[in-house]
Amino acid sequence: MNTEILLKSERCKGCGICVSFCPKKVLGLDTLGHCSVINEQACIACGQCELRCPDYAIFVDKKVGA
Amino acid sequence: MNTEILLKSERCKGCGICVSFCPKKVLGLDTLGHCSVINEQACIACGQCELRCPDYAIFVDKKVGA
Amino acid sequence: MTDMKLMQGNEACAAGAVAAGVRFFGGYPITPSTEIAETMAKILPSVGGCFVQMEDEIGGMGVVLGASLAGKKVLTATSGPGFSLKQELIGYAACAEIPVVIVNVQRVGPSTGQPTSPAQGDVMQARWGTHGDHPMIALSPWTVRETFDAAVMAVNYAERFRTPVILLMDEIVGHLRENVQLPAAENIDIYPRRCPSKTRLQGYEPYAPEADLVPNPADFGTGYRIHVTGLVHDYTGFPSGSPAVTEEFIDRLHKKILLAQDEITHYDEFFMDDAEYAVVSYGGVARTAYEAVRQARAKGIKAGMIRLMTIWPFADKVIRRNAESLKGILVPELNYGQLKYEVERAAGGKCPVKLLAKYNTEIFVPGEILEGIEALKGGRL
Amino acid sequence: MTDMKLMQGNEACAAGAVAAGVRFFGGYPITPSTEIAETMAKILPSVGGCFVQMEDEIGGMGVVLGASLAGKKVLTATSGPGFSLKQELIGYAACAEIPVVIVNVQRVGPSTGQPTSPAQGDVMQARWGTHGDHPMIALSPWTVRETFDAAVMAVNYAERFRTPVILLMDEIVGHLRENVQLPAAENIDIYPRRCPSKTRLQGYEPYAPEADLVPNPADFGTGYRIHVTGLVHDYTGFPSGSPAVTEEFIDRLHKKILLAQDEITHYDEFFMDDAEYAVVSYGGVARTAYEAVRQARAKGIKAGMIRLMTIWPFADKVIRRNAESLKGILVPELNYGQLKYEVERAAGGKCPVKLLAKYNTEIFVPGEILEGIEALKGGRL
Amino acid sequence: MKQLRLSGSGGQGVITAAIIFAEAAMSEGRQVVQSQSYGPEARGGASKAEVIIDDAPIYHPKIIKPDIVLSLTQKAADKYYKDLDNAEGLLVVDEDLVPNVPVFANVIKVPVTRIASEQVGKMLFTNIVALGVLVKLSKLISFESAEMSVKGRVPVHTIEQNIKALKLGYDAV
Amino acid sequence: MKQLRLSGSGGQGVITAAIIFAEAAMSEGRQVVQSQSYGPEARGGASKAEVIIDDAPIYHPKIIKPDIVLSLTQKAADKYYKDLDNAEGLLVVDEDLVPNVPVFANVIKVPVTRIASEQVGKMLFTNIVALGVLVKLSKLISFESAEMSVKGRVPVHTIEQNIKALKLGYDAV
Amino acid sequence: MKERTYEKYFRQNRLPHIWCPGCGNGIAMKAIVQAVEMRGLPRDKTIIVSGIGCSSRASGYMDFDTLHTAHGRAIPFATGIKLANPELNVIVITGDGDCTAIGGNHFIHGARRNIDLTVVLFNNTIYGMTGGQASPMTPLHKKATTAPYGSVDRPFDACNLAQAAGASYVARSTAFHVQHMTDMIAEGISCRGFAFIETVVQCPTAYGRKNKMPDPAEMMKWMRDNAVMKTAWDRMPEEKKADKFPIGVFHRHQAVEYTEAYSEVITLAQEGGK
Amino acid sequence: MKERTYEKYFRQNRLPHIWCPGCGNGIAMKAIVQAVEMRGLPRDKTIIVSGIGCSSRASGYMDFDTLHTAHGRAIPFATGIKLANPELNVIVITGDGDCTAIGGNHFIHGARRNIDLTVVLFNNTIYGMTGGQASPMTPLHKKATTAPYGSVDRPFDACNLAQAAGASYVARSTAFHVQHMTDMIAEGISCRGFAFIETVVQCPTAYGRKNKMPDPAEMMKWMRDNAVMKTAWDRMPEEKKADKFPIGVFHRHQAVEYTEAYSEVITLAQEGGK
Ligand SMILES: Cc1ncc(C[n+]2csc(CCOP(=O)(O)OP(=O)(O)O)c2C)c(N)n1
Ligand SMILES: Cc1ncc(C[n+]2csc(CCOP(=O)(O)OP(=O)(O)O)c2C)c(N)n1
Ligand code: SF4
Ligand code: SF4
Ligand code: SF4
Ligand code: SF4
Ligand code: SF4
Ligand code: SF4
Ligand SMILES: [Mg+2]
Ligand SMILES: [Mg+2]
Repeated sequence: MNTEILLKSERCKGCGICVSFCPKKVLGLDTLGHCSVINEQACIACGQCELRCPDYAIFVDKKVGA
Repeated sequence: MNTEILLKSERCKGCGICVSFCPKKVLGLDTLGHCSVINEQACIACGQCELRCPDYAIFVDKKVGA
Repeated sequence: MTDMKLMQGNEACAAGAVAAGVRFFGGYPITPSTEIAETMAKILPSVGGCFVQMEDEIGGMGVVLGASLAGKKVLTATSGPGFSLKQELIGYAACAEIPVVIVNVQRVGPSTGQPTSPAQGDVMQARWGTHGDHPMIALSPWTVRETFDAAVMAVNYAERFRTPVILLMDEIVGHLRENVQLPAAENIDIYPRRCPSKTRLQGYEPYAPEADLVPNPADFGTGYRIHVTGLVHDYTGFPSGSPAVTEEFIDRLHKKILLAQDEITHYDEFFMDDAEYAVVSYGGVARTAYEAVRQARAKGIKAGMIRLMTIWPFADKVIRRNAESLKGILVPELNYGQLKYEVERAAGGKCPVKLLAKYNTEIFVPGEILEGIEALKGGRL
Repeated sequence: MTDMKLMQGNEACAAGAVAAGVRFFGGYPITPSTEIAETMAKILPSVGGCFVQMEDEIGGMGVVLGASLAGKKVLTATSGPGFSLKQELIGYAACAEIPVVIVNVQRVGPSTGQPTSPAQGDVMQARWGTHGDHPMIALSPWTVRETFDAAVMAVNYAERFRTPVILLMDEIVGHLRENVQLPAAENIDIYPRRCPSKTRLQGYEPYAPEADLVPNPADFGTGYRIHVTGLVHDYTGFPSGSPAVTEEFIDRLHKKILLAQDEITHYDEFFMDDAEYAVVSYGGVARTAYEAVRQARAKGIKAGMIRLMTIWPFADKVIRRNAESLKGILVPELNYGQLKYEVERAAGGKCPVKLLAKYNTEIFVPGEILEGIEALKGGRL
Repeated sequence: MKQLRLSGSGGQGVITAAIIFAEAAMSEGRQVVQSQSYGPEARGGASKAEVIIDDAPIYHPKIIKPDIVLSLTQKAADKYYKDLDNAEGLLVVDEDLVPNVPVFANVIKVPVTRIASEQVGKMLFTNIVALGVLVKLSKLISFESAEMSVKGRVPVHTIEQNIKALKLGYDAV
Repeated sequence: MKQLRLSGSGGQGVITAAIIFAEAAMSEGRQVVQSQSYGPEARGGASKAEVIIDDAPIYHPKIIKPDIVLSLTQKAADKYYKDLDNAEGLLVVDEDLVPNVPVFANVIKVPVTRIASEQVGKMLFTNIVALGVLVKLSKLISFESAEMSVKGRVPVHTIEQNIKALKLGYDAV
Repeated sequence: MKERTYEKYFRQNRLPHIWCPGCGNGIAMKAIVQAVEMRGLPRDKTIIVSGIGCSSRASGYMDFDTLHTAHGRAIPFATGIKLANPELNVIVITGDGDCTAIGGNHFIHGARRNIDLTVVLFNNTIYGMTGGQASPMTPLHKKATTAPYGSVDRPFDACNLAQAAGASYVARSTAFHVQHMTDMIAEGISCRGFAFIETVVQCPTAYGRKNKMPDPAEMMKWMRDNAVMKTAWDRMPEEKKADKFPIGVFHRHQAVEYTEAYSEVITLAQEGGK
Repeated sequence: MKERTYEKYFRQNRLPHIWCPGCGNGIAMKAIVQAVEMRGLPRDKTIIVSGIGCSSRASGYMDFDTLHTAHGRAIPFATGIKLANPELNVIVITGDGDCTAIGGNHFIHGARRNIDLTVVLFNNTIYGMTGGQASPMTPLHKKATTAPYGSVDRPFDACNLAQAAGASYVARSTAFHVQHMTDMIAEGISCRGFAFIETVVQCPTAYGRKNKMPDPAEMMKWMRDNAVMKTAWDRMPEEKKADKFPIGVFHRHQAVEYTEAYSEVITLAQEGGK
């Protein structure tokens, strides 16, 4: 994996915006409605999730050196 | 004279608008500042004085039959 | 009587107003009064009336005054900050004698304060909020059912006295739901819009008072060509700078209501026959006070309660009469002390008047008031 | 002392404010207060200050509160209808503890009323005009010179207590010209803008009270990054819904002023040493009352006078102390009866308190008040 | 007199559940008062709804001593269980959302949110699942009254799912 | 104590004249109060200005019994002369604008408006002509004090005409 | 003398009006009654609503049902009247301060709702009633008692504002162009929706004196010389526009009127629709 | 993980914010701090002023001097701050109700004066805070708790209004177009004068639920599909414009800024000029 996904779960409200806008279906919501990474490998670090997360709860970087 | 000038002096406040806009110098202000007809013959019944008098104090008609 | 319903105070307020003939609502949303507007938005068009949401509370006040002049019975509703904004035009309504009911569902202030929490902090503002001398009628219900009745009454008084009437609710009752059985429509007394008693030709003067000191200005559009102004005016309705006219005018504004004061002073006395100590209470707080007084009785204290529904004009006589025979009065209020000043004044030194103030966003519990009664009795207040 | 000048009350008000350090005025013109704005428009830019005419009285209130937060001493001025409009933001100033002086040059109300005529009809509104619980300081000068002093004092109190202060003038004094000699600048005591006593790093809390219960929120732009809100807030300045915080907050708002009440209660006693009857009076009316009391003395009546400059907080103690030894109090007011209620309450039944109300656009003549004193003495009131 | 407190956070619908409960009790001829309080914030924050049921008129409108407290968040549980009677009082919590159950005599844990989410299909129905639980546990009203009341208060197109939620809750305890 | 009342209608400038009079008296070391009242209308309507002059501080700020009343309109004359002392009081009226002079012991008629209009050049100066008249008749202040005071209160470019008006008034009686 | 039929629309017993000599308000008031007459509005179904100001005193002189409201609030009151009884014709008379200062919000919201009012603004570019303070329509650098060094507050173009806010009809005229003014108002009355007419009027007292134009006739000549008909204005090169201003109809756009829109709500509600 | 430098502009101890799950306000707030960073505004000389509403809660989360005023009054307070100390940068955060309903008058007057403020309107087309009443920007026929039969009040185009009132800079963006939004705001900050940026944000709770769009992501996709860049918009045939709306910069016009204009007054006064 060459991306790093950081979820600040204390900030996440489970709105699903990141899930909807992720082009690679990397993200999902769990039963209790929180964002979770379900397919980290697929992430292309496009940043769509971070860009639109209204709660600053998800951050994605290309892994250093990757 | 073929015009009739009616001055309702209780309404006239002596603003001089009629005097200024009369093309024939028919009207004037007296010492105490009231409108007066000073040259009735010259009146051409153009209605400029009546049109702009803000106090509805002056009325001009062509004399009936004139 | 109609079916039993679970109804919120704010809904009951809207329902009461409509039952009393209100067909026009203009206002601006604000917590905790918003449900009144929302209910009106739903009901009014279905009875051919009109709901309009204005740009602010001032517009809300202006639009209902215009509609009232055009013949509709009208209501507006607000809370704290909005009530402050409406003050100028409340004075206009008083001066131009336009029937209107203003509901103020009180919340914690000052300023934005605690929008969702209960308080009774606008009691004095309801009387004195606008500039200049003016009378005021203000009613404060304590149950959901009484909120319905109070709304009917407020509309009737507004029409009868041609004056603004304040329906001074609080968040406790406004947001409370309880079971209520509303009266059937045919059992509701409705005061109709007053009409001119003369024609233009008979020398009709729109602001000439009738025997009850209330004038009958014609509704707009009915052919009377009247003039309405917020300047001091004479019977013709046109401005007058005459001292005599001004004096009579301001006097009449007050007297038309003071004349009827006994009739419009609504209150309950509970356990007062042999009471030595009385709790004077109003609005939602009175529910807790009642509980406390019952508990005091259970403990053998000769406690009673005077529950004021009519806040303004103030029930001077009721308080004075009772003060003569009481050993003390306790005034629990959800504020820093407001109506207490009136009670104290009315009591005229006949018995001590003590305030039990709470202003922390929470309502009283019966135990607190009970303690207050005991402390009053024990001279510890 | 400076040269003798013929000065109008409204001009003296503006001059006093500028002398006290006011450098920002925002407002909206309204008779009979307009000369205050006009004077400010002329003076302020010449001392590097700023005058701005806003779109309405609400904007006028908002703009001065903003300027105050940014470090300026500020003034706004209005009359009746404008005072009603400003009420919401007066509450904001009380809640967010922003120093501001609001001048209300009273005129006849309610509503547009009689814009050019004198009255004292906004006395209760000055205390209770905005929603929710809040304290209030209001000063009412009786001479042009005292108007200057009262303006200085009002600005100082606003700064010292971080609170709105009402300079409750009336048209009588506002439009009166008389000869005055103003104090030299170096003889004027100025209360400086309060400053934070800690740095951010030292754990500065903008709304933590000092010993006098007044907090020191930093001026904007000075690096403290504070938050100011009209919601109930804790010492950090951020909103809090906690009952404990709310209680302490509202209590502190009142106590910070009540603590200093004796010091800020300004009044004169004239001929009170052996007085049996007293006139309690304020504002322009006190000038006539003084004349009447002198005339009463000349007729052998033991009359005295208590002249209240501080209207709010009300001089309870002064009235109570005097009521003990008096046979009666007369309260002449240019209204339907307002401060009379407070005098009556404070007298607590110790002596009769009678109102002499005039509300016909004219001021009292000394003879009327003299008659009032005689009637009081004769038990005819 | 019986006193029920339903607590949670802003969007969880505890007020609706309380209203439905109160209405059902009313339909069975009882006196009820229903009230609520929001946190200082209108959005989010804590939310609390109360129902008092009695045969005589109810004056003081708030709960003094709850018989049952339902809490759908940890915060709510921590805050609101305290005045329950140690012997008689009952605390009902969401099994997932209240991980640290307060130390208390009578606690019932029900995964109401999970039931709503997994079995009804949307977390939106959590409050009705919880209502079902309360109907069963409180024994104050019949399932039928609750059912009627639900039907009257929810949007028409959601009635079916809501009734399902109510049943699931009722059957979960 | 001396009490002067100047009355007329909205645009006639009686207030300015009163202020100038008061200021001149002040400059001579007297105590003064100056007040005015407008009609109910801000524009037009009646206008009244008062000056009280004394050596002791003046409390009650309005005239009780005027010594002199100046009236520049019929309405003002009719309304304001009444409380003049029949023996001592003096009524001064505009000769043209007050055609029906009230029946009163001491009346002085001066064509102040005409003087302003014809001799100063504009009706605008009527008030200062009237002021000149009052200075002379009242004997309360010197012409020089009045002159100084006028200079301080009128727009710079009109000083000359105003002083001319003052003189014309002063000399007209 | 022929009868001046419009005189019947005045309350004769209240004339002469209180306005100063030469005040342009009288001219605009006459234009309104003449427009009412032209349009044949039934007198007892026509309501005149005004705010507070010299201009707003007009309502007192006009023989209809008339309402002199509070400063800035004429439009909400008028909205209430119209909504309560849509068969009434409601004409609002307001001043530049009344309409665009304290009443600015109601003004744009009236236009937004497109409620059927005819709003006539008497623009004297000053607060006349209170003695000459600057208004939001006082031209740059002109003097006022609250702008003793000349006004630095940019003025509104009220016509632009009305249009941007949604008015159906927007026009301007001047006290010099009396007949044109009457026509502009008459067309506004015909418009079903929010109609706004700015009438430029002279205030010799509070504005003229402070700005070296104390003579009302001079002020009207200034209007004559500087007002440019819209059609000519549109063809005028920018550099010639300085100090000039356009008059005429600026905007006509028929949209659903508010009381009509609300009648749809009533229909929906009564059908039990939700 | 690389540092997100804009995070320093948040009051970390006050996050998470109170906004509902999926509320667009968080996106707009981030755009503002990023624009502030882009423009390098000195933090201790930058003041955030807001009114009352969900949107106006933003001030509490931003680590500057911040002011949460009364409903509708942010602009007058901000005007006072700026006039009192012109070296401060003042950014106003407001809602569609706050700015165009109760605050409408202050809004147009701020624009008229051209005072140097950057006003960012969070437009969720509803009153969020009070639970979903119609605002003056609620689209026609949409539902709200006070418009249960669908709104019949025509909405404002706040950008048009700002321009007509005199703003120096007017732009619009959406919560979908995050980067564009940031740029629009940053340009507004650079503008010396009254800058107005409307940011369309989703309110799934109070607006979405009532109007069959309870999912915030769906609402953002609606923005993506219906917002049209100004340049494209201008070339778009009218019939295709229905339901679509333009974004981008609508207006740039540099005029004298108000505090600068006022400094002229000070100079004049101090020269003793009159
Ligand atoms: C709430 C309120 N604020 C201020 C005033 C004072 N006031 C009366 S009229 C007026 C301005 C009038 O200006 P405009 O609307 O232009 O009318 P004009 O007199 O110029 O015709 C003002 C400020 C008032 N009556 N009420
Ligand atoms: C004077 C006053 N009136 C009404 C309110 C109630 N109120 C608070 S926020 C709000 C509307 C907020 O709408 P908007 O500005 O669009 O902000 P949003 O919550 O949608 O972000 C209202 C009406 C208030 N606080 N003060
Ligand atoms: S967008 Fe943010 S808040 Fe929403 S689910 Fe994703 S991480 Fe959580
Ligand atoms: S960075 Fe792009 S691909 Fe990776 S999780 Fe976020 S949206 Fe999906
Ligand atoms: S225009 Fe009218 S008021 Fe003016 S002077 Fe002529 S007649 Fe008199
Ligand atoms: S009608 Fe014409 S010519 Fe005759 S007086 Fe009037 S303006 Fe002069
Ligand atoms: S002050 Fe101006 S607007 Fe008012 S009446 Fe006089 S001239 Fe007309
Ligand atoms: S109600 Fe709407 S605007 Fe308010 S926080 Fe929730 S989603 Fe955001
Ligand atoms: Mg004007
Ligand atoms: Mg919004």
